[in-house]
Amino acid sequence: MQNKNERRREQILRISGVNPLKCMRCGKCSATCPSYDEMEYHPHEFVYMVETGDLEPLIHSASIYQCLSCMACVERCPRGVEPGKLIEALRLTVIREKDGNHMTADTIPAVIDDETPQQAIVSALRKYTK
Amino acid sequence: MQEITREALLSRAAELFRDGTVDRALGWRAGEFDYDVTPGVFTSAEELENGFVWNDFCGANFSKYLIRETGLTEKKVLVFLKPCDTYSFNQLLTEHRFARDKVYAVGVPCAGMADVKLLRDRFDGVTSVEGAEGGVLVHTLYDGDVTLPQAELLPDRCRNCKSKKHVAYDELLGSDGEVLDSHRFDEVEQLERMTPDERFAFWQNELSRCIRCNACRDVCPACTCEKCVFDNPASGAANKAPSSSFEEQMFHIIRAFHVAGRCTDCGECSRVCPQHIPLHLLNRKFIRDIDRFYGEYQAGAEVGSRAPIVDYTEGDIEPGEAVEGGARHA
Amino acid sequence: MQVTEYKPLIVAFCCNWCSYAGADLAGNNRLSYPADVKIIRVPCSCRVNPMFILRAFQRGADGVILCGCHPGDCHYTTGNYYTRRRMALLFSMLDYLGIERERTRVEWVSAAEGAKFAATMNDFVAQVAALGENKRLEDLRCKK
Amino acid sequence: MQRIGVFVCHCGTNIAGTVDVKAVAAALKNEPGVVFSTDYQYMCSQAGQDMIKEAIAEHHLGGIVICSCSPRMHEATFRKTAAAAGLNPYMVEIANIREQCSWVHKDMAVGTEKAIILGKAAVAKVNLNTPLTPGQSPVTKRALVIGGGIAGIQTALDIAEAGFPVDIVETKPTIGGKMAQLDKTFPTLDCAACILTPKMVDAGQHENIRIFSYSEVTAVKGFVGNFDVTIKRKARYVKEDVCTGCGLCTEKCPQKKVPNEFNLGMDNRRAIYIPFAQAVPKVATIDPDYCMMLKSGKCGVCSKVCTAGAIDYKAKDEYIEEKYGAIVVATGFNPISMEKFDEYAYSQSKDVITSLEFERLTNAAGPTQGKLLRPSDGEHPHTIVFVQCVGSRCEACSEKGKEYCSKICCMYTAKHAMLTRDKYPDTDVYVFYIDVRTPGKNFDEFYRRAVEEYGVHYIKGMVGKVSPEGKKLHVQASDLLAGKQLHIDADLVVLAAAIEPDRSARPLATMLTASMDTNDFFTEAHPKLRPVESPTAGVFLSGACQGPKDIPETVSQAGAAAAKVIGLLCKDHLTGNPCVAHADEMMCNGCSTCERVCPYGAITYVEKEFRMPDRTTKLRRVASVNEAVCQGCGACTVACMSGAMDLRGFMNRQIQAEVDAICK
Repeated sequence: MQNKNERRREQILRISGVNPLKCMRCGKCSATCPSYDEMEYHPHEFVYMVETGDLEPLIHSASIYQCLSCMACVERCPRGVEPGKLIEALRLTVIREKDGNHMTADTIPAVIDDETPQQAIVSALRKYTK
Repeated sequence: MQEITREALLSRAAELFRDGTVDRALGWRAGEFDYDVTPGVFTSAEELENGFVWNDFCGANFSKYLIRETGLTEKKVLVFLKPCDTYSFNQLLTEHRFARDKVYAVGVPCAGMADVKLLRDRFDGVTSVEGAEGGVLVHTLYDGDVTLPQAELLPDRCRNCKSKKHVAYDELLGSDGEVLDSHRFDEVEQLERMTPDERFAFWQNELSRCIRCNACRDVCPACTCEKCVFDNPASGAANKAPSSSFEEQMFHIIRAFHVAGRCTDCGECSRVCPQHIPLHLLNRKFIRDIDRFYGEYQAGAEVGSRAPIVDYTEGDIEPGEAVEGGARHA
Repeated sequence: MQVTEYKPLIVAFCCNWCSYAGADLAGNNRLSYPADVKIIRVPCSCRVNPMFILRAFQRGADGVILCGCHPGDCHYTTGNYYTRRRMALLFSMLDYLGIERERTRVEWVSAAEGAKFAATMNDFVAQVAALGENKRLEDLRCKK
Repeated sequence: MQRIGVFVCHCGTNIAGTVDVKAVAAALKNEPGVVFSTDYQYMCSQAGQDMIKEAIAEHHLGGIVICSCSPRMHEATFRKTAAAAGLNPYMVEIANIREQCSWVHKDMAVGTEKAIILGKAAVAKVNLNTPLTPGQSPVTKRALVIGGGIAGIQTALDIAEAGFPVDIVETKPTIGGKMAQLDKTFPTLDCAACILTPKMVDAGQHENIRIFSYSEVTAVKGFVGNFDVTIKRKARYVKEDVCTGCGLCTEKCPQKKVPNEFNLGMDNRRAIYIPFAQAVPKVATIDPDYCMMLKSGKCGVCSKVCTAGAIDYKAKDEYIEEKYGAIVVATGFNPISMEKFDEYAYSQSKDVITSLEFERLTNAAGPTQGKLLRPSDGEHPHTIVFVQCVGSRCEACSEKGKEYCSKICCMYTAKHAMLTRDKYPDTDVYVFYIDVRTPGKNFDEFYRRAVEEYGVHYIKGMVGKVSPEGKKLHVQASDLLAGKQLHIDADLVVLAAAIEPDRSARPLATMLTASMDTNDFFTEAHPKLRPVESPTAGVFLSGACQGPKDIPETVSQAGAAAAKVIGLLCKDHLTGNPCVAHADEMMCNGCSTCERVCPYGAITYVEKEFRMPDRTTKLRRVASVNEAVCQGCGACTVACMSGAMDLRGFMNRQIQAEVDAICK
């Protein structure tokens, strides 16, 4: 179990190319995040929890789908940690493991309403077409 | 076949002599045979007309001769530079070895220069050689007349040409090429993959043939010291003749170390070695290590660049980490 | 036939400001290391010419170690940075020529690291002793 | 071959306990050159030294080897002994048979054998020693201080007080620097002007201090004790010695629309101006970019109103040359540009300001006479957000900011927050921080007061975005401890901008051949033990040019730099270390390789004519080592391919002789 978690963590770090140890815990990622209020875990928590290997809660959290992957956190992070890429890597890991996606590209139009930000639509199409 | 003809070079040279820009020219001169073309100094257009040679055997790099020739005249010295020669030219300028304004450099494209050794290995009794459609026509005493594709006669340095681009010239005849992705480090890597015992045996076999003729040193455009340490009694390393296996190694290690970061990999050392020692493999090892440890660096690519061996960063790799061909940092 | 224990000959170049002082400190604290180590004092590790190292091997040294201030602490600010590059390249070249790389080492020893100096020397002597005599670079004429 | 004497010390039983000293003396007697060899109980004692002196005289010794303790202990002692006996002190070599032999080996046979080898190496070396004489160079007893901020002023005052003339070169029309722009100073809250301006006046009136304001250093030649410096005195179009500083011209000048740099462009000044009331020298300066007389020849008002007749429209830049013994760099810092931080809307809204601008807004001499008003509409702000670490502590490769901590921001932000709450209790003040760093006397107490007594809201988190919305600034931030995203409608946002070295520092470092780090801060000679000296001899560092610093630290460093300068200027002559590099001109290629590795800029190149073996002459470029500057590290000797560069006292042949002796 320990090993599986560790392997998964390494995979996430490898896919994302992120080094969570560079984080100085300033919280600018979460300050920037437009989905903050929707998310259970926030960008800075993703970084910290991946650093400590606390992956289970993240994997089972809806937060990995609520990230719009707008990459504002990546852009603003003063240390170049790139939390957005980390979240994306987590999501990919989950998809690979479960062999299934949260939703498919076909189902996207049904969930779009006038309130949906355009960025979310674009990123959803990008994410769920894989 | 070379892109530019002898006539084109001659007519340009004649113009430069005529308008008084230059009063001497460094060019190739015929030797005993067609294939042993040697460097020469020409002091008039007529001399050039009679003695100048331009063919597939014009391998010699003239950069080094500029140090002497620029000191002998008030005017400029005309020099023909192939792409790889221009790197040596720049490196010498970086080291302030001659004044740039005393030189008129004419860039000449190069399609690769044939290796005399390969020719000799292949045929017995070569009488003459001439350029021919699609390669080289060789007349021999015993093997008849044979036309060879030029590629078959190219030495390693041309097969693995690092650049067809001229990095310095006053005027370029013909077209300029690009810096190439060569495989010049393949042999170095092959050696690195051997065991230490195999490597030792390889170099023992190669270096034990050294007769300390100093041809490598004399031709090397990086070896331009007023007096070489190996000739200087005060250096404590003076040693003019080989008397033990060690001294051959000492000479070649130190020579390679002295040109490290300055060697442009022109390959002249291996070309002139009468014992066919692949000396360029020593220089390329340093170039390869420098690239791997400290980032890509091509000596002579630009004038005034700082060679990695006289530079540092705070996070450089430790000597203990530079193991097994820098595998840990590959 | 008399069998004597093999004693390697080690030449240690120590910079005046850090490592030589570190060696002195090892002495002050009576931290022993084999007598096979002979120290040559140089102002800075960057004074060590590759020729000196080759010369030592030529004359029959079995190992050569260079000690200097830790990078960043050089008395002359930058000397050991150059040492580091030169020796990384030289050692890699010796390795390329098939000379056992365990015979050469660079170690950073500060003036306060007497214990590290002694430990380094103990370790290096053991490492070289395990390789046996240096035959690949020795000049036989220099043999007694 | 020298006539060498060998002296083996017992050091009581320290050496003799594990080394058979008699055997060592006997063995070394047979070494080439050795004519005398003996042993003694304590060589460093008076009796031992006398014995050495007698032996030198009696045996006409040309070199001596002392087998004793470490040269770090007694090399100087035995060199003096040799000198007293008429022998060149550099003909002494020490074989360290105590620390590096008797103390680390237990076995007598082993210790003796090693001691003999070490002795042989020393004999081999001394055989190749040559007498060395340290060079002497005179010291010009005048110091130059580059930069007239608090660092430069303090250094200049301390040097001047010790009795040496000092010149201050300042690029601005007045000295005072950044501190003159500040309002209050932490942690005691005394007003910056109150403590700075008396020092400025002292500097202006001190008989040993000359101030070259509106000037810059354009060339530096020479070396420690003997610098030749060219100073450009920019034309200020006002005769400095005539102007009385009455300020009438600055009131009458019709060109009113010049951004006032002293107030960071938040208000305007005239084309002829005195930066601030307490300026030193208090002299007007004409800004040639805006003066209509200088630009079009039409105006001349200032000239008409000036009763002293100080205006001179025809003034030209002047260059003066002066000699100095020491140079102090005090070029200071600047806040970095906020242009690249789009997320904070600095370029979009006038109400997003830097901390230095905030200082001016709260300063009684500032654009608002000290009333805290929004720059956009002049209204009183009620909600103020301070953002820490803007551009500090960024990733190394970041283009926006700096990798280091700017050090002063935590404290001045606490000061700003506290003063705001003190003066305007109706304001809400938020400080967003990553860490609060307050190491310093009374610093943490000060910060705690801001929180506990003044009710400043310190929030652990960062501001992600500032967006101007109507008259408000919408601040979106994280509160990491509460796990919330905050949305604050602020009236004013203050950015604690990172600080960087002044832009003049880099070209200055090149002129001085002083080294810098990647951030353009000057490097100190030793980070712990020589913090106010540059590795380049005779160049000293004062203030923020060496690294971010607050005022107390700057002043102490300024004093320390002054002490070092005074120590240097007290000497009439500098005695060099004779163990320096030397280039054999006949072998030098002039390739510049050695110059590149020299940390001190001691190597220059000269064109020299040489007679060649074939009787021709040849002009060659050869290296020349300035022996007063060279410290003798030897980096150049290895960089030199031809072996032309060698190090006296540690010559190639000497070291090789030691190697040979050890390996024999």
